[in-house]
Amino acid sequence: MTWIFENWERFWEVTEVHLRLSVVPVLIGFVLAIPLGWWASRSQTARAILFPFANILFTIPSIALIVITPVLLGVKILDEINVIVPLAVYTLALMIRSVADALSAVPGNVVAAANAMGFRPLRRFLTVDFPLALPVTIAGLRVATMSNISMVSVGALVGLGGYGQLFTEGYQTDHTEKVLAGLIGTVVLAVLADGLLLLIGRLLTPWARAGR
Amino acid sequence: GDPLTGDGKTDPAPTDTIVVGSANFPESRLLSEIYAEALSAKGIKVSKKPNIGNRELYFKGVQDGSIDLIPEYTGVLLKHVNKEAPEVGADEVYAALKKALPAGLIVLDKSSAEDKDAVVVTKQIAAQYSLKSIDDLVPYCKDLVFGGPPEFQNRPDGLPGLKAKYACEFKEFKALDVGGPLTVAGLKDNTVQAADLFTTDAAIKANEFVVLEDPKNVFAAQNVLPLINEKKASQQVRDTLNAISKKLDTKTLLELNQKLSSPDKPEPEKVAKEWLASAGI
Amino acid sequence: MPGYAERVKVFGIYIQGDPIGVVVTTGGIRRVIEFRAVTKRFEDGTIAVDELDLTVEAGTITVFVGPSGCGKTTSLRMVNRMIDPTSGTILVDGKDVLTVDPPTLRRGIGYVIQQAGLFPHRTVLDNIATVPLLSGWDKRKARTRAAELLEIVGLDANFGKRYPAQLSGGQQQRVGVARALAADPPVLLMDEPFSAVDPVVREDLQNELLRLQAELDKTIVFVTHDIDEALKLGERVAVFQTGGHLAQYARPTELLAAPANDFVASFVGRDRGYRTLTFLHADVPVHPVTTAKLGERVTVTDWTLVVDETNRPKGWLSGVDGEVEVAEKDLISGGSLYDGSTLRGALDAALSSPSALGVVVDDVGAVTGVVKADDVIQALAKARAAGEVPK
Amino acid sequence: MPGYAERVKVFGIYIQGDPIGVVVTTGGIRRVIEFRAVTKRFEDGTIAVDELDLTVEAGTITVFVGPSGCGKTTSLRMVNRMIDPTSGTILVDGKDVLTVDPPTLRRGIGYVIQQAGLFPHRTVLDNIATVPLLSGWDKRKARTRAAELLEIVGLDANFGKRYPAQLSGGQQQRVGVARALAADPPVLLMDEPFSAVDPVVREDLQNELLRLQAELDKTIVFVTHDIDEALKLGERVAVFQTGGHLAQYARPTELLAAPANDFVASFVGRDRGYRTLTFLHADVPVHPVTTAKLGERVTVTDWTLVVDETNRPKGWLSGVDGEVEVAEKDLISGGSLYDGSTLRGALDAALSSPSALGVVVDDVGAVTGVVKADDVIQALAKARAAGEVPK
Amino acid sequence: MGGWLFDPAHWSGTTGIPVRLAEHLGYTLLTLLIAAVIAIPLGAFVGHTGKGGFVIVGLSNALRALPTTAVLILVVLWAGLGDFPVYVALVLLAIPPIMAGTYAGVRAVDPVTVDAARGVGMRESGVLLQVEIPNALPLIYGGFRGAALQVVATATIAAYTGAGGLGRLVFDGLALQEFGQMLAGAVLVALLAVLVDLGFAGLQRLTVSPGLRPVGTGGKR
Ligand SMILES: Nc1ncnc2c1ncn2[C@@H]1O[C@H](COP(=O)(O)OP(=O)(O)OP(=O)(O)O)[C@@H](O)[C@H]1O
Ligand SMILES: Nc1ncnc2c1ncn2[C@@H]1O[C@H](COP(=O)(O)OP(=O)(O)OP(=O)(O)O)[C@@H](O)[C@H]1O
Ligand SMILES: [Mg+2]
Ligand SMILES: [Mg+2]
Repeated sequence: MTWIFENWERFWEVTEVHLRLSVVPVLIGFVLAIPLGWWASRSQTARAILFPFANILFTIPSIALIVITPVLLGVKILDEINVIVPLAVYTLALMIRSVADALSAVPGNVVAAANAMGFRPLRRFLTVDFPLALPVTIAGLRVATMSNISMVSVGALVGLGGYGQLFTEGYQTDHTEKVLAGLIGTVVLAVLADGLLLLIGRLLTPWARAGR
Repeated sequence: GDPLTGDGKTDPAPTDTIVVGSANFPESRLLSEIYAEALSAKGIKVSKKPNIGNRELYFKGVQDGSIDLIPEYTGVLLKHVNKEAPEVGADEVYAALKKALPAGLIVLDKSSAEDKDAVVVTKQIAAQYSLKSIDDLVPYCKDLVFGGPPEFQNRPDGLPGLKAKYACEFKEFKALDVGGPLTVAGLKDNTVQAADLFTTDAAIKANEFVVLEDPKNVFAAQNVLPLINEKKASQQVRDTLNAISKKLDTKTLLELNQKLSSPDKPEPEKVAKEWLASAGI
Repeated sequence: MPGYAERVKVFGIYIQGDPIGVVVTTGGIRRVIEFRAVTKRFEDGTIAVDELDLTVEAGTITVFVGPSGCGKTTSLRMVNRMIDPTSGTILVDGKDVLTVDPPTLRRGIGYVIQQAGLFPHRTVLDNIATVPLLSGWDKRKARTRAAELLEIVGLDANFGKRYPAQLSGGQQQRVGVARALAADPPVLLMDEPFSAVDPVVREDLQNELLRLQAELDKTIVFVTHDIDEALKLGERVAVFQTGGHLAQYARPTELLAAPANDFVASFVGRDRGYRTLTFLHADVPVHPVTTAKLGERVTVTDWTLVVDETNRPKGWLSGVDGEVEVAEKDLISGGSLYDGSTLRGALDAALSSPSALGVVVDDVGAVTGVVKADDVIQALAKARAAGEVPK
Repeated sequence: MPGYAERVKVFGIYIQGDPIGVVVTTGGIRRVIEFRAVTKRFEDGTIAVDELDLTVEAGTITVFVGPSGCGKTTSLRMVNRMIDPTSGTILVDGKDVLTVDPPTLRRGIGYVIQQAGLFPHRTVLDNIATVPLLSGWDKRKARTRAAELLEIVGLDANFGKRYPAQLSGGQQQRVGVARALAADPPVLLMDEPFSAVDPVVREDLQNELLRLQAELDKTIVFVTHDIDEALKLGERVAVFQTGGHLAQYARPTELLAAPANDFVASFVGRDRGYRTLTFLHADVPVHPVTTAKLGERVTVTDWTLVVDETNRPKGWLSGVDGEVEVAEKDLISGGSLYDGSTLRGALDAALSSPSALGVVVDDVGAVTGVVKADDVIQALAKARAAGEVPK
Repeated sequence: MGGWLFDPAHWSGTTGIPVRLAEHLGYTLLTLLIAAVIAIPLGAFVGHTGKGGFVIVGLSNALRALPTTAVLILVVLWAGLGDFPVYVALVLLAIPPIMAGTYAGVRAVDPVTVDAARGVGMRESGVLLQVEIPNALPLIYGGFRGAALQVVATATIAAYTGAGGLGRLVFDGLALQEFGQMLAGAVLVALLAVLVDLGFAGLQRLTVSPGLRPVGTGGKR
């Protein structure tokens, strides 16, 4: 802990990077997962294509994906894109399933009621299906955010990676405290992010706590 | 670059920020801190990008402009840009390196500080086989396990070099890390009997490891020097960095490394500042 | 908010709001929903509805009844195009529904489904306001309308802010009905709306629906598999047979008196004769009865009805010898009371009375006389002779 | 496997298997379940059962009935210690249930819950064999017993291999009953076991239960909120009032004739008089009737009953002038038939008949004569006079 | 990449692909076994009693946030090299999904079914072992297979501490800038993940009661 206080500036610097590298991919992955998850919730074919694909994406070791991305994208080697893209891909892989499951779990009679009242598809999706899918979606988002925050560290392999920097340095100089500092930072960040998502979820779904 | 200096002159405006990178091992990190602190003390804007993996990675970074300046070693850098380069002596290597670098990249003056790869064994092994140089090792190579960074298997100044020049083929190669804690630990617990470490590694002294001599010069000269993007190398920058190289010798480097790994684990930035102050730069 | 509920009470049928959608009621008997040779065959080959020909009259409740899987739901859902028929035509007010864009069509047709199907994420008020908002009403107007409907279906205004999960099953059903009524659609489709609630609440809801229908004069198609519910609610009842076949389409009395085939007869079930009496209005002679008040000393020779100060029945004294003082403890509790409505009530009052005399009471519950079972039997015979009971 | 089902038919009451658990029936009337001043107050302060005193007699079906939330389930579940009372004592065959370890107690008491509560991961046969296996029977014996029970509850042997999800609601209920019967417990607790199935299947299940009870002679406590079901199944009925209060505990006829208070009267509902007839066995005179066969030429002066070759009723011909040929098309379909069982059937036959004459048929459906409504009324009066109808 | 992968030289010897595959599979299976032994009883117990659910969910989320590399490094720094740090890191990774799946599975068992289990006289252990767990199996497998995928993918980092497994290909390829080798490693890992998942899917089919399979419209009432 003392390391954090003595080197506050550096700690804050890696924290900032870590935060950016975890939030941006989650947002991108999540936004992309919504239409794909929707598709998967409606079509058996889409499921058959998307789910195995997402599974395989998820099984590619993050180390390999992060190192290969710069080669594939051809952008500057130290660009944060090189971490953001693979992490967004992981989030997408996780969230397609979450979103699809959440949408499939919307009670059939509610959907039928919406149709019967004359909702058109887009409006129904935005005002009925999606809000009702939120609790499950947010639960998925929490998991995705957690694993993202933990995975950012791998970016240290390519000179990025927030707290991952502290792990590498601490390791090489046999400096336990530095590694611990990174670990604590990661966990605190994760707990805060989790709490924030929980809070957002509660604010967005007041009905979920009504009754019982 | 600065849009106001669009005439392509080599001398860049002093307002340009210099991005100082480092490889992901402590000595590189320290050297980059020394460069960065010295430059910023001269009023030059500096930003740091530490721990950028290995050479294969950061060299691309220097080429694509992600970073502008990074500490380097003459021999390995030469081998990196020209695999077949035959030079081994310090000055030949330096001269060859200057020629071999791609356009836009230059190296400044080399320091006398050298940190080269070396075959290292424990005191016990050295005593058991009475080893002093790699030559003494040759009869036992086939019984021993060698540890080093994964790339050591393919590098011309790695296993291929040892085989070519000493006819030494080890029983097995174990991929560890780049002269880091893994390699040290491997030696200590006898997982490997010989390993590739860097000569300035504080662990050598601390663990009483024995550095074997390299009479056939498999490992080329490895003088520390700055690799820099030519566009960023203003006169002031050159002067500052050259001044550092003048003061930096192998002994200093060893001391600094020992300081870094001392029990209170000072930050490289702090060690760099102290040294700069004591060296009067 | 005193306004609306009162107006309803005072003016009878008065509903605010613009009629919307494609269908507009104009009063008078008009054929509102017509099924013409409608068949629905699902992809897997199931024939859910088989050549259905049926006309639902405007301003009435028509009930579709039948065993599970006989095609009731399918028939209903073809009206608002939740399902499209394989062949045949469905006309709403003479217009083929297939020519209308489904969302537009549906906004003009209220739909109430089993277990209400409320939106769990919206408050009760917002649930009710859904269709008006979809149809482009402004928010304030839609809310006012929703609050009015809350009262119409008998819920307190403070329910408006709750979420569906905070309501009981019966309350949810009421909200479901209010939501379907919100845009004042002339047609209401109700698919087993009350099947999830317990029998007591269910009876309440049925009575509410009859009251509402009397006030609002909608064309209602109501699906159930409970024949009692069908007979109670339906002006006409369509009995479906497994295989999507319409077995009989008739008024409840006809169904009871003359089931078209064995299937209908067994589906309508036992007590057909007794239940027929429900639909016959009484013309039974009311006989005088000896009454006595509590505490009086009377000579009881035959069955004597004991009443209170306001002439309400308390119980019977059977014939005893000599003079007695009328005491609570000697009373034999009486059967059900007859309020002058149907023959069924009259017969039951007579059958359930220990004296075999059914007590007749007026609006305020005061005794006006007694009826006898024999008279009911004769009234039935008279009604039969007059052709009031279908053959 | 022809063995068992046949034996059941031939020998009437014959059930294999060892009686187990703490309670053993010994035949004869004995008090099996006693509630003594039992109160249950939940942590949140709800009083679910309030000072309940009640004795369930051995070998009978006792029904707990009442509106939702009145404490029926809570009372039932205290018997097998799914819930423990706050105060008071429950004795099963004189033994305080609180002194018995719950799992042991429960293995000796069959428990059937709403929606069956079958184990979805076990086959039907394994579901039924659960309690025997828990009680340490060997596997083969438990399976054989399960297969027998499958037949007893009227399911084909090939259902044994299916999983619960592959059964209809009614079939699941039967399996639930079979599971509860498996270890031949002398006591059965049934909590709204038939509420999830449709009315037709429900009636089947009720009849099955009555048949089973006649054969097996268990002590059954049955919970329902349907008063009709209660009156049909219960030898005694306990009517609970909201607040966990026992309003009346009596035989169905008493309940109909003399409800203890207004709550019971309104809960028992309308048609009390008519329904009382269900419990009265007929002693109505059967009158001769003029019959005619299809195709015959007859002179019809009064209502004539047309029958087929085997003397089964086809319909009525009303009085016409002169001689006619009896043709199918002229027939007026007849009302319900009377098989000689209860007064209710006799009255309904008369009321539903277009001729006001209820057709009486024998076991094979052949016409034996007609009954008149008047006669039923008189039979009722006679039964009353004889004290058969409680006051 | 194809070149590297299909070069016969890379398919033999003590550092050949089959050896690496076997090592990788070894890490994966032992990790899953240890994690299951820890996580399933915990999740099942908490799911059964209904107490501490908040702790379980919070704990699994916190564990998910632990960077595997950091855990690995810390344990190496404390306990030295070897397989132990690898197992610690991987087991910590595998616990959250298995525990969450078990917990959710047990919780999701229809309360009516659980009530029936007590009603027929099962003891609490019977309720858990004979009813709740068998019914929770589909969700337990869900969590377990999720964990398996992650472990297969992450066992790569064993190579970080000099140990074997397919991570060797990735790390060596990275160090040598041999993208062929690295890609071969990544592809083999993905392939192994798919195979492992198929294996567990088969196991699931064998061990989960057919009564719990989603039934088509044909079977269900
Ligand atoms: N989408 C569908 N695909 C195939 N068959 C269907 C579909 N929907 C309904 N069916 C079948 O069509 C028949 C009629 O179904 P429908 O839902 O109309 O019956 P119902 O009378 O409403 O029954 P219930 O009383 O059970 O609601 C049934 O056999 C049913 O299984
Ligand atoms: N575990 C509990 N905690 C608190 N209150 C309870 C609990 N279980 C039941 N109650 C309350 O006790 C009362 C009686 O419940 P019980 O389930 O016995 O009613 P019931 O007669 O079976 O009703 P239903 O017909 O709805 O099944 C109700 O008010 C109910 O809300
Ligand atoms: Mg239906
Ligand atoms: Mg209950």
